Amino acid sequence: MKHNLVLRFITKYLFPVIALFALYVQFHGDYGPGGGFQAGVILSVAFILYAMVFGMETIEQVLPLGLLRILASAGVLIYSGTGVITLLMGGNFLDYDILSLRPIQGQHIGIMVIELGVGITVSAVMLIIFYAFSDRRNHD
Amino acid sequence: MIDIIIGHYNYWIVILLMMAGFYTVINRGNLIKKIAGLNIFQTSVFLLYISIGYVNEGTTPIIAEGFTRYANPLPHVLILTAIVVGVSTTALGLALVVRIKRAYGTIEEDEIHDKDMSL
Amino acid sequence: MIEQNLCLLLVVIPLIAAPVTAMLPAGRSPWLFTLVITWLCFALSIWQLTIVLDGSTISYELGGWAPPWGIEYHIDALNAFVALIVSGIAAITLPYALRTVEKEIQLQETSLFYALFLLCLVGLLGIAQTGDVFNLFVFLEISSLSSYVLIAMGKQRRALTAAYQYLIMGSIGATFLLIGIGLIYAETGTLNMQDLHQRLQPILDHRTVHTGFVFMVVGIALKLALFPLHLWLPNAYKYSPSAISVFLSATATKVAVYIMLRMVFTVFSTSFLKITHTEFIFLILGAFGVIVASMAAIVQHDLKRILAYSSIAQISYMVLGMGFASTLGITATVVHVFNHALMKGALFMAAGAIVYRVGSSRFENIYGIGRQMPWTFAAIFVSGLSLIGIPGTAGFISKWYFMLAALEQQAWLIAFVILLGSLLSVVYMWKIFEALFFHRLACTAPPVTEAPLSMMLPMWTLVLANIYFGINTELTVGVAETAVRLLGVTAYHE
Amino acid sequence: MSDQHLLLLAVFTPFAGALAIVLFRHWPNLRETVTLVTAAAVCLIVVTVFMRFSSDTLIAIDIAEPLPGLAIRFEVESLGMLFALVASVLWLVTSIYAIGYMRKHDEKNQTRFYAMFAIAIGCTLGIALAGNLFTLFLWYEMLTISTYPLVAHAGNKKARRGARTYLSILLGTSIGLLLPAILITYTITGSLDFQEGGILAGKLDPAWAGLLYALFIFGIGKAAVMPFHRWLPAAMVAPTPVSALLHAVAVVKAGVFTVLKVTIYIFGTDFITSSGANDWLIWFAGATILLASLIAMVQDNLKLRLAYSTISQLSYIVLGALLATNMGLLGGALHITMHAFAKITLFFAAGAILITTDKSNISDMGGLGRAMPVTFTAFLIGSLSIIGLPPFGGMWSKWYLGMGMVETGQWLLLAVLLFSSLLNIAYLLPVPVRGFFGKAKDGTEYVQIKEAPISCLLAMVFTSLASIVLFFYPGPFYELALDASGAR
Amino acid sequence: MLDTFIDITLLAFLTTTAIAIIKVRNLFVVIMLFSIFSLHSAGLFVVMDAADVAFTEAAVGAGISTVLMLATLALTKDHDEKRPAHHARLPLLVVLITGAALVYGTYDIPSFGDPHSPAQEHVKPYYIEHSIEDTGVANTVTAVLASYRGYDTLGEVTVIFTAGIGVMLLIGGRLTRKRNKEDDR
Repeated sequence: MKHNLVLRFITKYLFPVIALFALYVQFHGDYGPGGGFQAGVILSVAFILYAMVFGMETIEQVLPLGLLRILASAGVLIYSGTGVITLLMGGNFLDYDILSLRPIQGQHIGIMVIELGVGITVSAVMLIIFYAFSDRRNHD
Repeated sequence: MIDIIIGHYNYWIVILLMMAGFYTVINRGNLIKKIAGLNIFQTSVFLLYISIGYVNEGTTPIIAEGFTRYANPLPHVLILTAIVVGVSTTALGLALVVRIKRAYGTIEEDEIHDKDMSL
Repeated sequence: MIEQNLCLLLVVIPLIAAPVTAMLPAGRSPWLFTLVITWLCFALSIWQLTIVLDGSTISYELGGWAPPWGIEYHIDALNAFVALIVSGIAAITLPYALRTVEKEIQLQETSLFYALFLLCLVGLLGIAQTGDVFNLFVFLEISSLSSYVLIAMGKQRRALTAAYQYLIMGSIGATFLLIGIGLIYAETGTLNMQDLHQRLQPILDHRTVHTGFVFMVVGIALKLALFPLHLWLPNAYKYSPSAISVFLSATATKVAVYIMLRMVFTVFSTSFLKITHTEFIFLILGAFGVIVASMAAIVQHDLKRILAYSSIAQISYMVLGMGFASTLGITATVVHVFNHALMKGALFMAAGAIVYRVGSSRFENIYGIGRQMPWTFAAIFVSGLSLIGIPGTAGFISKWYFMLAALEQQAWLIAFVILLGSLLSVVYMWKIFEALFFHRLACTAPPVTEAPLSMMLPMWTLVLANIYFGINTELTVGVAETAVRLLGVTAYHE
Repeated sequence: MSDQHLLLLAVFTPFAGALAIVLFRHWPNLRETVTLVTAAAVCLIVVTVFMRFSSDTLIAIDIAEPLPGLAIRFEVESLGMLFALVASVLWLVTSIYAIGYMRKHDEKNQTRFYAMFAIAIGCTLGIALAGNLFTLFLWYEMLTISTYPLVAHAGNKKARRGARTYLSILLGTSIGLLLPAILITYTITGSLDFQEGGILAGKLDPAWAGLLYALFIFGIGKAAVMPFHRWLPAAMVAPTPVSALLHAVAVVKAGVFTVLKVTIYIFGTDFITSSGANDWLIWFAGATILLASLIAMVQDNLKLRLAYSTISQLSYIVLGALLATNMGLLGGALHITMHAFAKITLFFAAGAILITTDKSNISDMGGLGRAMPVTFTAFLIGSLSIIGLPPFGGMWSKWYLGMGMVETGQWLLLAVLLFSSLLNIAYLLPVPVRGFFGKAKDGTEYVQIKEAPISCLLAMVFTSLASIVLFFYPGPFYELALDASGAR
Repeated sequence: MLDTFIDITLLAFLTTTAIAIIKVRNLFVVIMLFSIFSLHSAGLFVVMDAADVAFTEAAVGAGISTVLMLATLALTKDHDEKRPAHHARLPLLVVLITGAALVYGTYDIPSFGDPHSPAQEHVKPYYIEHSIEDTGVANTVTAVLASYRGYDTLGEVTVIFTAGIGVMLLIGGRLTRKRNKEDDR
């Protein structure tokens, strides 16, 4: 596929679109269907498409496995961290009301943050899995 | 009688799908196909849950003006989680399949078994 | 601050620690970090137990949403006891793990390995703590997924097939559990255990409820390796890395037993058992399990395999205890959950020590090894006696209660099966003793030395615990009786 | 030092000794000194306890309570005192004997031997001083397990097979029959304490008493009532000191001791007689006496012959218990002592012959007596005591057993008793006779053969003399037996 | 009515696909069929007013899972399933029993779409009525997912994370493993 001009052309322009759509899904979850998980999947798909067309190397330069590993962990930490913060602020675990003076606002912040955590972990893990399955060493 | 069918046909077909998936898991000797079967099995269970959450003349549970009857969001949430669990399981299972292929040179259960016994 | 969030921290601390461990550089730091975390959990679980020991319960609303709308942690003596067992075994396993893992796992994989270990711990603790059936399912999956991989880390290639088989069986089990939960949900509209109990009582005769119950039980039975669904267990325990065999054999199935108790007696009720006569099914399966598994253990020629099969037999004992559905019976089960964790932990540690030195656990490679590793052999010997149920050891206490429960109901046949089980265990344990000590050395075996201290200390801690809890049963029996009272199980009467 | 702690000391000193023995494994002399010192110490302690002991003051101590209402309790009463005395005294003697034996025979793994030996004695004392059935059972099982390595000592295939039979029968009966019997007793009475007049009376339906009693009698495999006697001959693969002490004194006597305890303190003689629990069981004991004696006659291997003789002699004691009369119990209790001293002499002699001449078959022993007069004289005395002729201790126990049978009008049993005594003559006396007056197969005279090592001789002489002394002065043992049987 | 019609059609599609999957032996086809299966079920989810689930199922089932299976197929390189040597009766029996049990179980399950079933009347109403004022989120699914049952979602993220680590350990990138052949029985 690497030398198919059309594919390369389309992908170049499709990539930002997909990424943007991912962000939309990520933050629009409150009003329409979607949320961190779906967003994460879509984002990873964008990268996977890019990798398929322009080769793994291009992606691995941007997102080396080590970084993905850290991102995956970071996502979980963001989520559980939110819970810990609510604890420290004297509420129950993941009780977002405490995060702001107005419970509703607190909920907004909380949901936003944890969905972010979900998104990061999911996309990172999806890419990790993709790397693993497309690993040269497994083709033998 | 007829209303029983109306009220249950959905469940029954879903059960049929479950059986198909379950059968593929436990009868097939090919490791990849087992995983595929497992996915079908789980997907049909998801259908069961969503059927439980469904309500006639209802809408997607996104609160909006002019709607009063919504589907039950809880099963949806549970299934979102279950789907994630399912794909995680699939990923691990397939990773194992790759490793098994590398170690045994086959992904057919019978052949693997023979290889283990022949040693 | 800490005390009111105690039951939550017990799960969340390892949950936060896992990703941190995954980011640590390979080497000894992941091990050290995990060690600290597990001991912290152990301390917390002890604290938690002291709180609920008097029969009180802790309720914690996650996200501040009251049940049944939110998820609730509902801790009573039983939860705390299981949590104690899990975290205690984890804490005792880690010092042991250091050397075996260095030998069996590649250096650059250690941080991920220990991260997975923590995740497995998170899963098991989460199951032990939660009061919400679906939350239970989620954490069950966390522990299962991590244990599949941990088992696959074994050195031999059959570890892979064992892990795959376990993955398929485990996923089927989980899916069955999911179906069961779904059907019950359709009938009640709730997922909170206490709430479920309330709303199920009036509709205990609904066929949908019965089916849901059956699917739950079958699903759990798969995790429990209850005869005849036990086929995944022997390979899984044999081929997994030593530390993992120790941890899983001592905790995973125990937690499954806990789930069974919870579902049967808290979510449903003793009366439901009586209505549906499920207790007979438990009795029959348990009885067959005891005999068949013990027989299977006798014909094995591999130390770890014998231990694995004996695990299946011991689990069947616990199921028998449930089948009695009486105070004595459940007490026996709960006590045995604890004691069996002690004895199997010690036995698998000893087996791991032998594998560590010899590189194999098959008899023809380890004949007479006991004369070269006397302390390890002594450990196997004492905990073996405990497994048989010689008075003065923990095993005797559980056997005693099982027998009392059987005699109380004049279940002579079951009593006979229990005794027969002990006799069979004498046979296979003595097969081990003779092979390891009185048999002439394996011709191929190079001379070996005693296992390192870091493995010997945890092993002997458990061995001595086997004796201590055979002499002093205040903790085990005390907790068990409180837990059983809270399960709403009543003493047997004609 | 208070009396209760003396009990603990008595039980746990052997374990400490075992530890010391293991520590000094590299210096044989030191190791064996330790053995002797420990044996002497234990003997001393037990005697001290005996001095302070009187049947009306209770010496008891609980060390733990594993199960509700079931403490691990030590307590001394007449019967246990008697057993403890016999065991500890004979341990001292046997250790002296063993040292000579093991060195002459240069056995392997002597450290393991001495250590396990000490532990076995500790368990025996535990049984003797057990304060309730639960504790007794605990030590009973420990004794089985701790003696296993001694039986399997040689480590070769034959030894392992013998040890396997030994273990499977003893553990099998104890787990399969004794444990349920205990559990049933506990479920019925809610207690396992030893009480004058028993705890079952009035609680157990007499119809079932026979069955439960049978569970006990057969469950106590150490008493070797047929058909559960096979372990005793099987255990003869062990070195002679082991056979001597354990399978003439400690283990087997632990068995019959337990039978007596159960009879007196769990069932109570009155309950047994009233419920007729013993009606048919006595015939098992009687049959065992005769059959074992008959089998003994055809054994050519000396140790095996002694083993079967032991089986029949044990059933005397069991019979004494089953009669459930004061006289019977008295005879049984006395027989524990008398048979112990006599039988151990015989085993000592057999061992001495084995290590000096390497002969274990009676048919090869012609003329040996002229070469080893002391050994064979000792053997003769032992035999006579077992046969029960005056002036030897064995006579008393048989006398009272006979009385018991007369009391209860069991004439048939009396006949069995007398006939078996004749059989004793028939299978025991030929050995010394052949030894003194017979000839070797090849007619050679044994000039080069000397007596066994001095330590062995000392042991033999002591025990054989004791058999005689016990006739004229049964003293303490008689008193204790009298108390225990309630014949006073 | 239209709902019901679409519903039935999709169910029919699903059934045929499932049966086809059992029959077909070419793994590539199997995977494709599976992809179709989960697409159809996604459609069915839409019909049953579960937009989020449909979205996710489409992305995961038809997307990720399929890709993973194809990747595995590419790695393992044998595209045809061998005909199993044994024709096991037992699996069929087990499956039939399971199915029978389930049908038995549906006997007094609330009928499909019944607005007065327990599931519709116990916990659900609270979510519908209070999610706005509690969380200010119009999409109750998100509200429940992220707030009411946020802890489940934390568990879900942990599961994904576990899978990531697991795959890394098993076939993960830069670390290949040597396994010792001896004592492989």
